[in-house]
Amino acid sequence: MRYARVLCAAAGLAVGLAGQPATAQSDDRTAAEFDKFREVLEEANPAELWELKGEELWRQKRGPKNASLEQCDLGLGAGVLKGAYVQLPRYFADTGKVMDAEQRIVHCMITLQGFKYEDLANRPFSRGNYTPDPVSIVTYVAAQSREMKIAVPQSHPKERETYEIGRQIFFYRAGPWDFSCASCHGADGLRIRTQNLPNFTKPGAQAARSFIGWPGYRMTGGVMHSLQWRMNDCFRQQRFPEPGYASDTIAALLTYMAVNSNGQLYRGPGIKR
Amino acid sequence: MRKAIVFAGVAAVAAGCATMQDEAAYREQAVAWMKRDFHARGMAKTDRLNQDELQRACTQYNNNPPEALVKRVEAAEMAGIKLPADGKYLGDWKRGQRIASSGRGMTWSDKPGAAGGSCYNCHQLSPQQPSFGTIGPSLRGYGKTRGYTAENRKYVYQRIYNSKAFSMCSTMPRFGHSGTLNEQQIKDVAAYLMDPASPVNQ
Amino acid sequence: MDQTRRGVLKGAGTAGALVAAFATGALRPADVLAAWNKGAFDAKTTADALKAMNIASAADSADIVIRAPDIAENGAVVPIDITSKIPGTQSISLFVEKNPFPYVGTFNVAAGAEPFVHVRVKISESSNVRAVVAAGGKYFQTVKEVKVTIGGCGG
Amino acid sequence: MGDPMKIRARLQGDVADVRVLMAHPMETGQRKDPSGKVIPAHFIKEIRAELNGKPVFDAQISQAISRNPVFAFRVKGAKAGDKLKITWEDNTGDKRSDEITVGG
Repeated sequence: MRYARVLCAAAGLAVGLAGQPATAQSDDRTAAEFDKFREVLEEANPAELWELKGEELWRQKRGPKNASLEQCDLGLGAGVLKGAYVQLPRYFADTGKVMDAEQRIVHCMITLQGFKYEDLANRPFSRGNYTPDPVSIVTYVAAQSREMKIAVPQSHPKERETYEIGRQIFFYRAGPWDFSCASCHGADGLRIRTQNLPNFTKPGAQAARSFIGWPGYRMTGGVMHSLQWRMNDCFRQQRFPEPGYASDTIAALLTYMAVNSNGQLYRGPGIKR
Repeated sequence: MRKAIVFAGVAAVAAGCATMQDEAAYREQAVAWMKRDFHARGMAKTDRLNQDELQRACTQYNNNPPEALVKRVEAAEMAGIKLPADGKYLGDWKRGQRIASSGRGMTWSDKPGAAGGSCYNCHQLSPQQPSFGTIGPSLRGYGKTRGYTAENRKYVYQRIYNSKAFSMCSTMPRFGHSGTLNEQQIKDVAAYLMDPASPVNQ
Repeated sequence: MDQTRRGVLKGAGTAGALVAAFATGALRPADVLAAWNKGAFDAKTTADALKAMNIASAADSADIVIRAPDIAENGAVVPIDITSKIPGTQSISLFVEKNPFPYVGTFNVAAGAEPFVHVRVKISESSNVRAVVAAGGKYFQTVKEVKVTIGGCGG
Repeated sequence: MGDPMKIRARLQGDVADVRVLMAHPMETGQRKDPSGKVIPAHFIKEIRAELNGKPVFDAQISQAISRNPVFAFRVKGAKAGDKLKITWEDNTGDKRSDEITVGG
C-alpha cells in the first residue's frame, strides 16, 4: 500500500500530459524490475522439464506405425535438429508450402507415426497437468537452437509470398472491436496493463522480443505453451473467431513475425507471465 | 552511409517491395486463408472476419484514409450513436470502475452479456490502480482537468459509444455500436471519468 | 517434536523395515514426515505459525538479506533468495504474511549447505515476506515488501 | 512416481551450486475446477538432498511454493564425481528420487 502511494505520486506528475502516453518514471522502474527478475527466473526455467519430455517423445517409437520422429525433416535434413528451429517457418517441397515448427512436427507425427490431425487438434493446448505431445516436442526442438541466430529463409517464392500474406493478416482489422494484430503490436513502447508490447512491424530486436522466448513456460497456470497457443490466444483477445490449430494462417503470421526477427539471437524456451 | 543502406533495406522488407496491386492481391489471399482456417467458437462466429466499410478502409489505407472518406464515415458513425432518451449521460462511477477494470466481453470464452470495457488495458485512470496500459492517452483526472461541463459529459458518452465518430481509424473499440456495453453501462463508465467523486478525479 | 519417532525411523534403516512398520499399522506414511510442522503450516497468521514453531521472539538482523522483486510480475511465481550471514545459521524459515497460510517452509542447511536458499512462491496479494533464521539456539529475522500487480489483458 | 527432476550442480571451489526443477502441481486445495468442485490439495511437503549418501540439505514446505517448484541451494565440501541425490515426498505419500554426478 505504501508503495502504491509512492508510485502514484510519481504518476500524478504526468497528469498535465493528458493526451500523451503515460510514461512516468515509476513505470520504467516497474519494467526494469520485471526484466531483472525475469532473468532470475530464466536461470532455472521449468521449461527444461518439457525439454526432457520432448526428447523422450522424439526418440520413442510411438503411434499406429510404431515409429520414432528421428526421420522427421525439419528443413535441414531428416533428424537434423541443431539450428532447425531458428530457420522455421520455411518452404517444404514435400507439402509444397511454408510450414512453421509445430505444424511440421504435427505433419511428421501424422506421416511417420500415423497419428490423426483431428486427434492432435482436438486438445492442442496445455491446461493443468495436461501437456499435448507436440508442445513438449517443439520445446525440445527449440532448445536445440538455443543461442543461435534467427535465420528464417526468404529465398523460395512461396516463402516471400507467405511473408506477404502473413503481413496482410497482421494488419487485418475486423471483429466487434475492430482490432488487428497491429492494434497492440504495431508501435514502439506500448503496454497492456503492465505488460510490454513488442512492435512486430519493426524488423530486428523489437520484432524479435517475443519470438526469442517461445515456446515459453507460462507462470499463469504453470504450463508450457508454444507459439500456436500464443497466436490462438491473441486472436481470442482480438475478438476474432478461432484459428485452426497448426493452420496455414498461423504459419503465415509466424513467417511474418519470424522473418522480422532475423539476425537476432534465439534465447531458447523462455518464461512468460 | 551504411546506416542509410540498412534502413532502406529494412523499409523495403517492411513494405515487402509490394506494389499496390500486389498488396490487394495478397490481402485477398490472406482473407481467403483466414476464411478457410478460422472456425466459430462460442459467441465468436466466422462472420466476424467480414469487414465493414470502416474496417476495410482503415486496413486498406493503413489507418490513414483520404480526407473525404474520413468525413463521410465519421459522420455516418456519429449518426449511428443512440443518445440516452432521458438526456442524462452519467451513471454510477462505482459500477463504471468495475466495467473499466474488466477485460471481459465479446471473446469466444466469454459468456454473452459479460460486459467489460478493458479500459485499464490501454489507459491510466485511477491513481489507485498502478497496473494500466499506454496504448491510449492517460485519462487520469479527466473530468477535473477538462471541466465537468454538460458538453464534456455528452462527448464522453459519445466517445465511449463510438470512438470512430471522432477518429475514423482510432484503436479504441466502438463499445455501444458493437453491443459490448449497453446505455446504462456506457453511462457508468462515463461517470467514472466525469463524476467529481470518482477516484479518477482525485 | 516427534523427534524420537523420527529417530526410530532412521534407525530402522531399510525400506523393508519401513514397509513392515506401515503394514503393522503402527505408522502411516504421513508420520514419516514428522518434522513437517502441521500446526505451523495450518496457522492463519505469522504470529500463530511462530508460536507453533516454539519461536517466542526473533531479533531484527541486517545480516539476513532477502532478494525479491519490489513489484512481482506474477504473484503465482515470485522468486525469492534468502542469504544469512549470521554465523552458525542452521535453518531459514519463510513467511508470506498476507497469504491465507503465511508459513511457506523451513530450509535446513546445518548438515552441509551454505546459509542460502532460492525458492519461488505464490503471493496472493501485496505483502511483507519475512525470513526467520535459527542460529545457535537464537532467532533472527528480516522483512521485505513485495507488491503484486494485475497483468496482461485482465480477462 | 512423478516425472524426472532436472538437477544441475555447478562446482565453485568446493561448493556445489545446486538448482533443481521438479514437476509437481502444488495444488493448494483452495482452487475449484470449472465445474465448481474443489481441487484437492496436492503438494510436496519435504525435500532432501544427500551428497554421497550423507544428508546435506532438507526442507519442509507448504502449498505456497509455486507449481513446478524450483529450488537452489549450495552444498559445501563437494567435488567432481560426487553423487548428489534429491528426493521429494508429497502429501499423498508419493515420492521421487533422482541422482546426478557432480560435474568437474
